Amino acid sequence: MKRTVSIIIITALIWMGCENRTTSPGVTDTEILVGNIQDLSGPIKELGLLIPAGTNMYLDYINAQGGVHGRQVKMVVEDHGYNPMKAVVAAKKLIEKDQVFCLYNVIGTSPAEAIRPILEESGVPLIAPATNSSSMSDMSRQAAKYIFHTDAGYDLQTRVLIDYILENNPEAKIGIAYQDDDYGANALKGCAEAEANHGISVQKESFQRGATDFVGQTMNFMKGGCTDVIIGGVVREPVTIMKTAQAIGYSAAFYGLGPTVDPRVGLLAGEAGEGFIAVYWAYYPDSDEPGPVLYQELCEKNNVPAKMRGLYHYYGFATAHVLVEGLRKAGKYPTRKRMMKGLETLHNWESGVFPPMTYNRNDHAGVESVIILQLQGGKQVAITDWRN
Amino acid sequence: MDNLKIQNLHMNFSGVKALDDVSFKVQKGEVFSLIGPNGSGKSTLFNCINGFCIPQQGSIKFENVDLLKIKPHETVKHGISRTFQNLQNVPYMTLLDNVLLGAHRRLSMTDTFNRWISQKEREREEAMALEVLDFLGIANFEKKYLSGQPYGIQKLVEIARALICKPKMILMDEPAAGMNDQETLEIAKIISEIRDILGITVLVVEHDMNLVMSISDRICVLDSGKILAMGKPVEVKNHPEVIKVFLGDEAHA
Amino acid sequence: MKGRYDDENLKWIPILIIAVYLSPFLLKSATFSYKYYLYILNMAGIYMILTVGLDLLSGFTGLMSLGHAAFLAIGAYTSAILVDQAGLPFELSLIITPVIVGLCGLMIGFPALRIEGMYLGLTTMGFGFIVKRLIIAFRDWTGGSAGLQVSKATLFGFTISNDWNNYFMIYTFAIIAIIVARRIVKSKLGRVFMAIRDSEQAAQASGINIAKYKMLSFFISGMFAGFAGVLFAHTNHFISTDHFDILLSVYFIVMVLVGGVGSIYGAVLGTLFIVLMENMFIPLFKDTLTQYMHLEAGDFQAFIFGLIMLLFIIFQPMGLYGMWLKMRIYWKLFPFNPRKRFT
Amino acid sequence: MTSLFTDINQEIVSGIALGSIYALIALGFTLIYKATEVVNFAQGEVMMVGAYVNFFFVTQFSGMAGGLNGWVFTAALLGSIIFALLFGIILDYIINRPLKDEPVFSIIMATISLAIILRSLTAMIAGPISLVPVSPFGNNTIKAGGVVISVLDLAIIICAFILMALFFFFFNKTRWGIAMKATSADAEAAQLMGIPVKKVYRYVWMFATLVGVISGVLLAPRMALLDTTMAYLGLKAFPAAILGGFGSIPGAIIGGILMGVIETVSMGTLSFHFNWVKEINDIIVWIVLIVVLMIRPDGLFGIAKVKRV
Repeated sequence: MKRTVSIIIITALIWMGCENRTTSPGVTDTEILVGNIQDLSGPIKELGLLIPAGTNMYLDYINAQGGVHGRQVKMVVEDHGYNPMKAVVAAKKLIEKDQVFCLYNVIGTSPAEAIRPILEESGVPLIAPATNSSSMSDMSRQAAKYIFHTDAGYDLQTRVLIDYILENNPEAKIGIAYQDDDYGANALKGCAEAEANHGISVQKESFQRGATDFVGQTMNFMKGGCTDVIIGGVVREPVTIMKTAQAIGYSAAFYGLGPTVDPRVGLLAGEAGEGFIAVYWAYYPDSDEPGPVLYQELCEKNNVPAKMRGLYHYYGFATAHVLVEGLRKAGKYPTRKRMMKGLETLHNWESGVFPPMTYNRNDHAGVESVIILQLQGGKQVAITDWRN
Repeated sequence: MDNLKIQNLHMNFSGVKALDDVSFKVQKGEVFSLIGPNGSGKSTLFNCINGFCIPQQGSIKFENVDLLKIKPHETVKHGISRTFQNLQNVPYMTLLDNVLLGAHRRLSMTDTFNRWISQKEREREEAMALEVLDFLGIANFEKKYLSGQPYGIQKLVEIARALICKPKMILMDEPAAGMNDQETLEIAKIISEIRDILGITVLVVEHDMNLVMSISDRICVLDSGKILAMGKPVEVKNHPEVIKVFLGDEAHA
Repeated sequence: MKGRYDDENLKWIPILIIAVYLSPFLLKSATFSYKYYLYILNMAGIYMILTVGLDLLSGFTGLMSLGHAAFLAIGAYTSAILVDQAGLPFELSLIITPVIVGLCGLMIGFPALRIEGMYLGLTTMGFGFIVKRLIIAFRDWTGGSAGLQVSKATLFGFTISNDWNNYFMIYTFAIIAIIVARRIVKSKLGRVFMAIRDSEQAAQASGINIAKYKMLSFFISGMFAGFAGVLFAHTNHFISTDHFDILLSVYFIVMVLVGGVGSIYGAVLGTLFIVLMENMFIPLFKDTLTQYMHLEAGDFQAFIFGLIMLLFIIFQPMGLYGMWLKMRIYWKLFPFNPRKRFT
Repeated sequence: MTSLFTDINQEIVSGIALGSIYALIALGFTLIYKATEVVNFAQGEVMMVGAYVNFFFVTQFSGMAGGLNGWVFTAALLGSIIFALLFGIILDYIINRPLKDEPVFSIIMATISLAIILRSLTAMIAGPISLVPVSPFGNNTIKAGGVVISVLDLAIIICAFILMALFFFFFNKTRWGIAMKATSADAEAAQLMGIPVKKVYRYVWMFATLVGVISGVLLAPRMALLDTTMAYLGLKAFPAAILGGFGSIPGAIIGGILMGVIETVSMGTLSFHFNWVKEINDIIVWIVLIVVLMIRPDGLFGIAKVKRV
């Protein structure tokens, strides 16, 4: 009894005496450790290589400038192979064993969802999860206050695209090809919103992840008389659908969601892809905003091979801005709480890569507007301003 | 008194006649042997009695039960058990367990849920299994796994499994196949004991003529699905057709 | 006659059980990051319940199943729906869910009456795909592809909230499951299952209704999987279709195989071995190795895993349990070499 | 509204093209199963390895030749074929021989672990970034009777049928083929009859990897991007192989094509008219398979094995 009391008193004294100096695990005088869980062996291992590479490029740049408050930012990457179970193991390992300061950029919706309970249990924030599921930033949900979302949801992207289509052609008959998973489910959510707003009905066709053949869907769009088709997919889907449409003599305008903004779409689709319109939630790497310019500079400096440059490498670079800003806001003696509080003070923050971002107690959504790009001569060109 | 009654059995395997108008009766308490060259339909006949094959035509009655109407696993209920030509037992189970498999029908499921409830029942069956093993002369092996045991013992275990069902009739498919002379003698002794001591009808398929001649009460000779001859061993032995087609040299040897 | 059931060396069992309950305390005193290790052990505990059931089906009855992840999924989702949406207490779900999953087992057991071996394996694999699809289709209840948050388990008024409590709950149930499985194997039912595996004819000739017992085997195996599913849902607090990949079914079979087909202790050992190897030893190995050379870590991990599996199957087809038995017999009969003891 | 069967021809033709891919993979399964009774779960991975190897050869040779032309593709194909034959020998040594008499269980697991090894090894060597393969036929398409088909698809269909005919002829008419059949029926007896069983196994694995590699070479350009997920197509070829009846060569081709057509039509016309079909698009092949197996437990062309008592 005596011992317990004395321990409590001593702890309280320490806590009172040096409140501003206490730091969380993962922070030493020279280093801050950040955990990242990527898919290194599963279906999207390509991203698992590219995103951390992009992040590391930016972190190296920051560290070369002296780091954050004199501390070098170091990132540990773990693998989950797109298996939520393994993601939980990796998160436990990072938090309990490697003692990271915060988690950053856990890729995939189900892995990110799976580690929610751990975030709540251990009080570790998750910065910029690499998922476009808008439910991530839904503040009414469990552990949402530990998650700082950056990506614009697919629902938002789909809604904006449909708005844009109807603006240019009020008579348009719209079709959407959606992937048969969470990606597609989110796109359909946005689609339903737009349907309600405009009083239209959208023709929906599904495909599976990894499908190679899209004749059925393309034929259905043709039969349904769609003039504008939105494709939710990554690279193969828009390319194949556009090529198939060209082959069977079906002419429609094609649109894509975020992941289709990939230089390989233009490369592979060739003339069939000319005029392809897609949305994105950051400044595109080719544009001359400060962020993309820095990106180009760093890529040149670090001799990043051409096949690595592109959407996902840039994405890692971009989200690292939010991470570094959060670490800065956490102050000279960072704790996880201070970092979260700091991020919540951001108001219309200009990062140079994202549109103005705002976080506050009731809003962890981050980017809430998107830009529309068009493929012109194999290059993405912005054709609108930020919309939402 | 008729025990097994087979009438006008016809069985076709996609054009090949395996059984062609076979009919015979087996009396209670006799050893009835089926002989014939390979492919003459002996095993098929066994399979028909056992319910593994369904003949196109004919009837098989055992003590007024129509065997063609019941499923293979129900034959045991009506008192017919059998052994197989090539070993059909469970290698990774002890001898005792292999024998107890035959007592399946008499053991209730409570054994699984609580071994104390079914203690008596189990002890009774295990004692009986031991008795059967003792009868066959392999009582000391009961805790051994079957997989490493010699062929002769494995064969005997099959017979034990058939005996523990408390059958009225046993079908034995080549009990002496692959045995040496010593073991064959033993089998012959066991078969006659089964008949004499236990009073069980035995239906045997066998190639070893010495064995057949020494133990059988009656013999039926099959050739390409047809009955060639039937009767006491001596009659069959001297039947001209049989000598011509099948026994040949052996009869005079 | 008494003592046939006790012919094995049972005196180690209480010691093992005590060791199971003591090990978290040891872990806690040994390492600061014990929660991470406990979580992995918990996972192994849940999978153990399932693989023991799978061993009854595939190892003992000889019916190959490549769809056990689907049973786990049905169990997890059923329990989540029953507890969170229908408001049933967790204890009741612990009883009802396995029965429901067992009935699903009967459904897939029905084709098993006609389909055999290879075909059955692939049919159950198809069943896995179908279940995954149906979970997405019933999105009003299951949350579709976005997954489902599940409440914490409440057992007789106690909320089981962290890895520490989970450990004791899971391993209590795992021990019960192992004991039940041992009972099944050592009873009439176990004999029937093995007879069906090794010789259907002999089984039939002994009066065993093969169809009934094959279905029963699927039912029992389904019940074990459903039980594991309940624990899975309420200790992970989040389930999605990504959890129940076809690869997971394969892993379950691997666990059974590595442990030694047709042995309950083998399934337990195999599960522990695979889970620990995949989640602890290979990452450790990889971590030390990547310090010295540059590697694509994820693929390297998968490569090592595949290699160990292949070597195991080629050089140790009897599995871990067989290895242990061989070793035991070797020492028992030390000067003589009983090489042909297990052929 | 258009009627139910408008444009179904196009879907059927595309389905045949898609099905031919499944058929080619299924043919690989079938060949191995026919002679050795091993079900090779790694056939999809063999195909993927073939695609990568061919890609490697194409880039190497085009570097040497200073551009892409017909000769480059031919040389690369030849290189891939030689690789396939060597690869088959290696697989025979590491998978088939040590596991000859093991139960089905172990063999399935062995091929699954082989699949994991091949997939991770490929990714380790080639890197995780997707490659962009080039089609030797470009983007050319052929139009006939209101139906469009790309030259690449046509090549796949023709290749599937040629290989089927070749192997069917081989197994039924040549001495080696009959030896292989005999080996599958009873390896021991075959050995006693003077059939070199070891050689038979080696040849069968060589054939199977050859089929796998050729399908990989053909399929890669159709995938637009080449990565290790290509191997998952192997899983989709399983229902095809079973539907046809494992071990039947025409069965593999017909099963594959049937599955392809069912898939395309269900994604196209069927889901256009019936909304609920969209929910079961990717499992429709499995549903068809289970229904067929319930009626014919050995597939459409499979022959039931009679077990002697």
